[in-house]
Amino acid sequence: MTLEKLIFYVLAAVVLAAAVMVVTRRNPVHSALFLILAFFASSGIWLLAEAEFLAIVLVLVYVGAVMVLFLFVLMMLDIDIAVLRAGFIKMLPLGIVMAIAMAAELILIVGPDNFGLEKYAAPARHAADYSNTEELGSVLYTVYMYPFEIAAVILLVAIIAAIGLTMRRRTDTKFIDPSKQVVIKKGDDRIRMVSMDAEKG
Amino acid sequence: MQFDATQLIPVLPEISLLTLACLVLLVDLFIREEQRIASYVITQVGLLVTVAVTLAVASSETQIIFDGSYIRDPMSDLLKVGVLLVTFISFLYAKDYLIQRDLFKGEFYTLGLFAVLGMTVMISANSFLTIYLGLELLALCLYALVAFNRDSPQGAEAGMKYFVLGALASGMLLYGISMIYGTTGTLQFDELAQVVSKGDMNQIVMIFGIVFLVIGLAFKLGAVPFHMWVPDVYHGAPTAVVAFLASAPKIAAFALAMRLLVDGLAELNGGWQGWQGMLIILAVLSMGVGNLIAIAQTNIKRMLAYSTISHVGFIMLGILAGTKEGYTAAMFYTLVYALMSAGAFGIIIALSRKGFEAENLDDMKGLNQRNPWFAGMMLLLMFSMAGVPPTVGFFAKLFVLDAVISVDLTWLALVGVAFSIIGAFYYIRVVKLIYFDQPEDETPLSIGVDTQVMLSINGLSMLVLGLFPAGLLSLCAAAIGS
Amino acid sequence: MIALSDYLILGAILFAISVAGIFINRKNVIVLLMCVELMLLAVNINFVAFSHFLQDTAGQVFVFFILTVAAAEAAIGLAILVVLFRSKRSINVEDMDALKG
Amino acid sequence: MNVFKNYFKSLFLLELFRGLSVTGRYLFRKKFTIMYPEEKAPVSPRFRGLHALRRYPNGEERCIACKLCEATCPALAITIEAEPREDGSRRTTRYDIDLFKCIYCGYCQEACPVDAIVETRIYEYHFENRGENIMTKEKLLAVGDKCEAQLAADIDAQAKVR
Amino acid sequence: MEFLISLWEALPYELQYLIWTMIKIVAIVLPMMLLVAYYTYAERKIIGYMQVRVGPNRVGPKGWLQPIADALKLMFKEIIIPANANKLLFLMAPAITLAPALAAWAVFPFDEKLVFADINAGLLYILALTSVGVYGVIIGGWASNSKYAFLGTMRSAAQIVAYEIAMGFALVGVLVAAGSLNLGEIIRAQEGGLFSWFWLPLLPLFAVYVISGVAETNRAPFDVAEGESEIVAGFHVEYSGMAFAVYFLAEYANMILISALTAVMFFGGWLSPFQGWPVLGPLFDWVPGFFWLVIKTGFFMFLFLWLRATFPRYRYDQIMRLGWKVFIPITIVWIAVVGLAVVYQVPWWFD
Amino acid sequence: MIADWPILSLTVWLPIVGGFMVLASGDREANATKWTALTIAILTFIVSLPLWFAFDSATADMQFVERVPWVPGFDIEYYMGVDGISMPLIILTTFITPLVVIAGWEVIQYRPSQYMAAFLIMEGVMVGVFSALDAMLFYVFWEAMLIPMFLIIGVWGGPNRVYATIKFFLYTFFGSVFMLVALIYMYFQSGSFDILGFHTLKLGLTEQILIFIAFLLAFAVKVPMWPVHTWLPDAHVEAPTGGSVILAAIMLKIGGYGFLRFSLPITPDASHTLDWLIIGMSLIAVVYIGFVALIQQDMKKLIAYSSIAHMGFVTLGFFIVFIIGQNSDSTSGAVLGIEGGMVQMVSHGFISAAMFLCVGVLYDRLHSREIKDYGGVVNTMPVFAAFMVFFAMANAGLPGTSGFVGEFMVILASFQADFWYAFLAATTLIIGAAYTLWMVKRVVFGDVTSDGVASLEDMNRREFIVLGTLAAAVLLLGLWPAPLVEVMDASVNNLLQHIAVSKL
Repeated sequence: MTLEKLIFYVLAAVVLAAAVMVVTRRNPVHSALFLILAFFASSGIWLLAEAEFLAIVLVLVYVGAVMVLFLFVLMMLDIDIAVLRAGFIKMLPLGIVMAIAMAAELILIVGPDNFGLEKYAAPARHAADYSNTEELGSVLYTVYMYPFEIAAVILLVAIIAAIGLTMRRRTDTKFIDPSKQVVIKKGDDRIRMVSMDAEKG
Repeated sequence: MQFDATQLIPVLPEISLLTLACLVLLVDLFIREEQRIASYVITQVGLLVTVAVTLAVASSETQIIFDGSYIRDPMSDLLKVGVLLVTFISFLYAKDYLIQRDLFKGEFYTLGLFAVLGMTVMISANSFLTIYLGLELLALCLYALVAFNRDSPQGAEAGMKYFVLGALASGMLLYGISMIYGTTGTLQFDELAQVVSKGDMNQIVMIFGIVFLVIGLAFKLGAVPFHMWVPDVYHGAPTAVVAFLASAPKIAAFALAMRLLVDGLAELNGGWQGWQGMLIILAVLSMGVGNLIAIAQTNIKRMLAYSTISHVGFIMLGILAGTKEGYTAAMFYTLVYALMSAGAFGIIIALSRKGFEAENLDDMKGLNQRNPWFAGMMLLLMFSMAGVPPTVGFFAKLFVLDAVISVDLTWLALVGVAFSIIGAFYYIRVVKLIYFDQPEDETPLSIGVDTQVMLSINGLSMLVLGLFPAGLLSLCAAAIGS
Repeated sequence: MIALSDYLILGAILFAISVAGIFINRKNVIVLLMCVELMLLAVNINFVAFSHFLQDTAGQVFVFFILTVAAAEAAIGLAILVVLFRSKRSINVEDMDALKG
Repeated sequence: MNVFKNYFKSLFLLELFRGLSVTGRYLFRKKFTIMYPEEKAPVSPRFRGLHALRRYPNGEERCIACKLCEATCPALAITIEAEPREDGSRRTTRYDIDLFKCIYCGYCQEACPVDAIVETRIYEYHFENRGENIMTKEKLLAVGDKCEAQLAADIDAQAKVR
Repeated sequence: MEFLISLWEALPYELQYLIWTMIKIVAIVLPMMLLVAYYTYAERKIIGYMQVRVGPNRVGPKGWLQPIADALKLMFKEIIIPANANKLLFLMAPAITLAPALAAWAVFPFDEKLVFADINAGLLYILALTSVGVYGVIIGGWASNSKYAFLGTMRSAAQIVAYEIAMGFALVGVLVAAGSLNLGEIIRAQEGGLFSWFWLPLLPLFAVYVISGVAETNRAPFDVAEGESEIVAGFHVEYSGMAFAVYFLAEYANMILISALTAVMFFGGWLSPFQGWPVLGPLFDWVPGFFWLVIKTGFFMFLFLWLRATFPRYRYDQIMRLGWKVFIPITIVWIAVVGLAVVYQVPWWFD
Repeated sequence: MIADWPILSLTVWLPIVGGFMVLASGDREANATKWTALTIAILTFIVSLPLWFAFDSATADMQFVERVPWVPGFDIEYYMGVDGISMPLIILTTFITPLVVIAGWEVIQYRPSQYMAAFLIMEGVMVGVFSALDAMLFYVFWEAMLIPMFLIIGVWGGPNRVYATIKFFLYTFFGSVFMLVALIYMYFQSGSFDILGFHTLKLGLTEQILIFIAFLLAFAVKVPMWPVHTWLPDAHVEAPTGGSVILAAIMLKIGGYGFLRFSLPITPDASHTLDWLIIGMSLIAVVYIGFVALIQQDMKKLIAYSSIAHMGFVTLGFFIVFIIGQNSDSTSGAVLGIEGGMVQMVSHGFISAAMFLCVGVLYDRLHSREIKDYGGVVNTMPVFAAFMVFFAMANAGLPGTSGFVGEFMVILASFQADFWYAFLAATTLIIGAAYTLWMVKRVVFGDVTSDGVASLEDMNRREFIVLGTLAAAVLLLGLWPAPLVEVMDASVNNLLQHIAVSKL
């Protein structure tokens, strides 16, 4: 067993354990944290598969942004955990059976019979000066230009949709425009003289 | 690869849509509340312009550009025009509804246009990658639109359900794609077709991939047993959104099925081993469940949702025939269904007014006494959905049955026919409510002139297309091509 | 050497876990969203592995786009979740009972 | 023109740089820090530090238990109990100031008709046990006795303004 | 000695590798800890000076032992875990904050040859790690089971995520200009003296990066996460003793990292400012690159303190506005400018 | 040459377009609307007359043929033409419609424009059914018929109209979609939807039987045959008078026409194999339904059941031909059976229409159809009573009226097939006489039983015109049926020759 293989198995075990925790933890915050762990570990696995760029992007985008968003929302919403988990136990055995059955079936298909080393020999390692990022970048901006543009649109849509759905302009808050605050000069800008009639006694 | 600007010519419709969407986004930002109508006008004009652009770049040849990501063929031209026109119609219906409910915001049009862009991308996709992105672009916009009315718990609930199941479907679809990619080593449909025809892949893995692909597809199409989201979404979303959601995206869903199953995997359409068998199951279940459950509905939007499910079953019948006639028939059916659906929801919108949502079947009661003309239109639409001649819905069903029988699946045609009888029951129940019952609510309908005109065109088109189905049919046939 | 099947089996088990997770966590919307993310991770592992063994960048490009889309999806999903929570004060699926028939 | 100027200013962060230059200049200013335990800052005659009860030069405590200070104390820190002494003169039996409550406003000093309760210049004191925060009559008198000279001088110094 | 060498050689290769790595890590981390300690001292001193005070001067001569005293004090202080807090996460959170701040140094080029791991995607690696740092804040605040801590967490998380984007964009500009993600390459792309460094052609990006860096580290004037006047001390309000100290360490380590990165990205890292200049260039040739790096980093570290001493705290909505509506557009525009400049090889920097 | 004109198209589209015009004109000028409708109906009748006069009864070929492609992609054509079998039915349709329009003149108060339009569209569509020679065109008209009828019963019908109309719709829809599948199936066998092409199509016996059953479902529901007749009494009872008239006079005939046009020629062997089924069902209809009619309390229901019984005659006439063919070499008996069925259809068109109109006349006055509510009508409405008695006699098959001719011909043919068939069929004359005359006796004769009857007024001019016209037609056909028989002779002979040849 080579070091590489050892690392793979350890990481795979971490991914799976974390995944199991994600679906079984009582507290969704814990689930989210385990999900982060799963992402981290699979990022390591991707490194083994020579997908450096994606591995880092996984951490950068998922761990760094998406999961923060998850946690943010999760923590902000006042969730009653006890209620959420009621009935969980009832479903659990069925879920386990389902998972095992499905996994078994899938493994039969994707197992060594169809995708073993004999069928797909492990590719040679790239040279040291090979840059995965560069290779991806060069196809991304040429061959995959069109999908790339669409992905940009998708992100724009996500922004519009998320803001459109959640932003509400409060009418009951008072605030000062800082730029107005800053440009104030001495004298007339600061105060306004109002002449008012004296109140009649 | 050197960049070549002439490459962009076939993509002009997409470019035009994207420009339009961004334009609306920007314009909407800078106009005042009372000028909001400008966003609407720009959108509608822009849609028509895009139709013109699409027609201008249309031709009978097939162009594959962007290194195989994009395909422009007669089918894409026709479907794009269909999508754009149906969107135009549904936006027109939606306008008054939105204004009356303080939902008249630029985001509706921006998101709507981006959804249309997503549809056109799907229609013109030539690789799994492009089609996935198009699908997601569409889906994301729709999720947001469904939850568009933020003050409505129903809308949010519908949005959530739609979202979760939609995301699940994407996952399934992607798993299938990954399997197919793994065993064939390509993501492009034309290359895939070559690999498949050479038999250059692992058969079991391929079938396995297709199973997931079809499951994902079924989710997106709303076919039984993956239909759970459809009724809830139709019910919960604002009617204006449903009018859009229930019409144009169906055309895109058809394109999705065609591109996924036919462009790349047409050769695998053989009996129970290929995707035909899977589609048969889905189609039969969809027609059955859709029609049977629709009968029990009291909410008209839910009823139409189940009717959608059954229509999807019918569309699948056409596709699974696997012949040119079948594809033509399915395409015809899809286009017609989009029109019918838009019209039906147009009527529902017309029945609603500020502070009142026409949702229950009982709200249709006595429409003939309140407004005989639109009662007539609804009559045409309903009979068309039921597939009663001389409306166009009949021909749609006829062509599909025709295709199915031509591949010796007569039993399937009989099943389809049997369920369409069951389906006829709840459509004519609507007609019954409109014509035979006393109105519960005597308020006269207040419908804008534009809506009136469009509803009339939409309703009468059922009849006109029914009397002269040849034009649309030959367009479809030409689009499916050689 | 690590075989392709190793990666794929990992992906498969992950996929199964996520599907089972969706099944057993039907009450909690946010965990459902996380299960969907897990599912996409499984798919991504598949793609990366295939890409590695086929020596073809297309798979990695696909993963790149899946990541992009999933990020957008998460944003919208959470936005809807927030809207839902605002109107219902709950994200329990059982409280989503306004729509039935 | 003004708009342009403001825009220019904000674009190049001029205000921020001005702020930075101010602090930057002060970095090199001579520091006037007092090395406290070794050096101490001068204290004003009006300084309001620890409390004290004064006596007349003959040793008789000044306080006559009029309770004006108790009444005026905004923090309710002063508690006075009184009864006639054997000689019939009215004196306190208890005079407590809770230093945790006291806000050192000096009203008691102002209110006192006989200049009995005063605040000294003492500001270095601390407590080590619970209860030490209560200045009892004995403690107060002790403080007064200790700094009588200073107190008398301070009162004289302020005589003109009181 | 020879015994030691032979012992060393007797070890299997993997173990040798592991030990070497460990040694290298220690060689980076230990000085870092020391630096952090004295950075806190410097902060108190410098801010004191700017406020016309002298700052700490009691512990040791001129207060030089102050950080040691602080450390001792914190070490012996009890770590109080609040009721109903999530104990594991509560204790893990500070470590999570500190780890990325230290791990980022792995790819940092201290001098031409002096890099722990010279990987190609160094910039991405750093971005990824800095983005992970936010978890310490989130988890810590959440696990504290305290309202103030939680408010601080929310503020901080939103702020960090928001500014990360601007920061990332700023770095995109750098990598476009340098044409590489490797930090060493980025520095080499800046060769040619003070005015060849990227701060000049990328001036807006430089400004954005520095300011975002300040915001990223939750430092004044963007320290609403601590906001002592409003929410006591923000996310770490419940922390005490060593747990608090680790947070503290992480914050300062992050500041040092940002300063060093600024030096690398925009100020030519180890390069001499007079490189290639007629007279001064040869004159300073003997100075080791590491020295220049320290000088530059030191300046930005000083800048952090200077800013804190100068500016009042931003209001929360102003912070968000600045991040989303000002910085991100600026960076996008300037990336486009840089992109064009690179494509058309605009003279002086990109030819 | 008049035969070159698109008379069929005119006859189909004139009322449909006119119907939409009427619909569009709305109800503000109700009178004008009615007059327009009447004008169109009469115009249509006039337009259709050349079909009769320019008809060449010597040939069995299709005449007045129009043929243009309609949906080229699926080989659907706009292909119309008439022969001796369909032409009389078209004339019957165009003849009855103006009467129906007149009958609804004052009775219909709610949205008369829609009412009139529905009937006009109905007329055009029915003519289309009779004239279509393309199977798909036929099917389109066939189904399109449902929509106006559905509305007519549902909107202007009686209290239980919703149940009745939905039952009507679903029964007929159910029946016809299977026909659709059969038609598509045959399209793939023959390569076009040409009905005449189907006639010559070679089909195996199993195929034939399946197709036959599909057709049977469609036509039996329409005719209606026992046991799928149950929609008819409901529909008749609830329909407004005009609806009942159209339903009984024309729509039922479409089923019979379908047997002649589709079942017999396309699947002769299956028809032969299964003729026992049809004959059995027909005889049950004739006898059993006759008894059912006997106990009805509701006049309309009674007439409805009598319609079923009479239509039993028609199907009996059509399907005994195989037995006759076995018994004798001569085709004359078979011709007699089919022509008898045809004559019976036409005559029943007049008579049942008249009967329903009579009931309508009573109903308009007293708003009751119960027999027990009437009695002694002759005292207050002598003219009406005369008509009613006359039509009742015709319904019972009194010689001299048209009712007699058809029944007589069928019974005569039955004798050539089997005595017992004839016997059973003949009993209906007795049962028919019994229920019709008993009803007439209870309604018309005797003493005035109630105040309502006492207050009755006799028919007005409008009603008189309608019933008078029908009476004339009944008499004419009864006394001089020869022209009608002659017109269809060639076609029927041709048909018989065709079905005599096995397709196997």
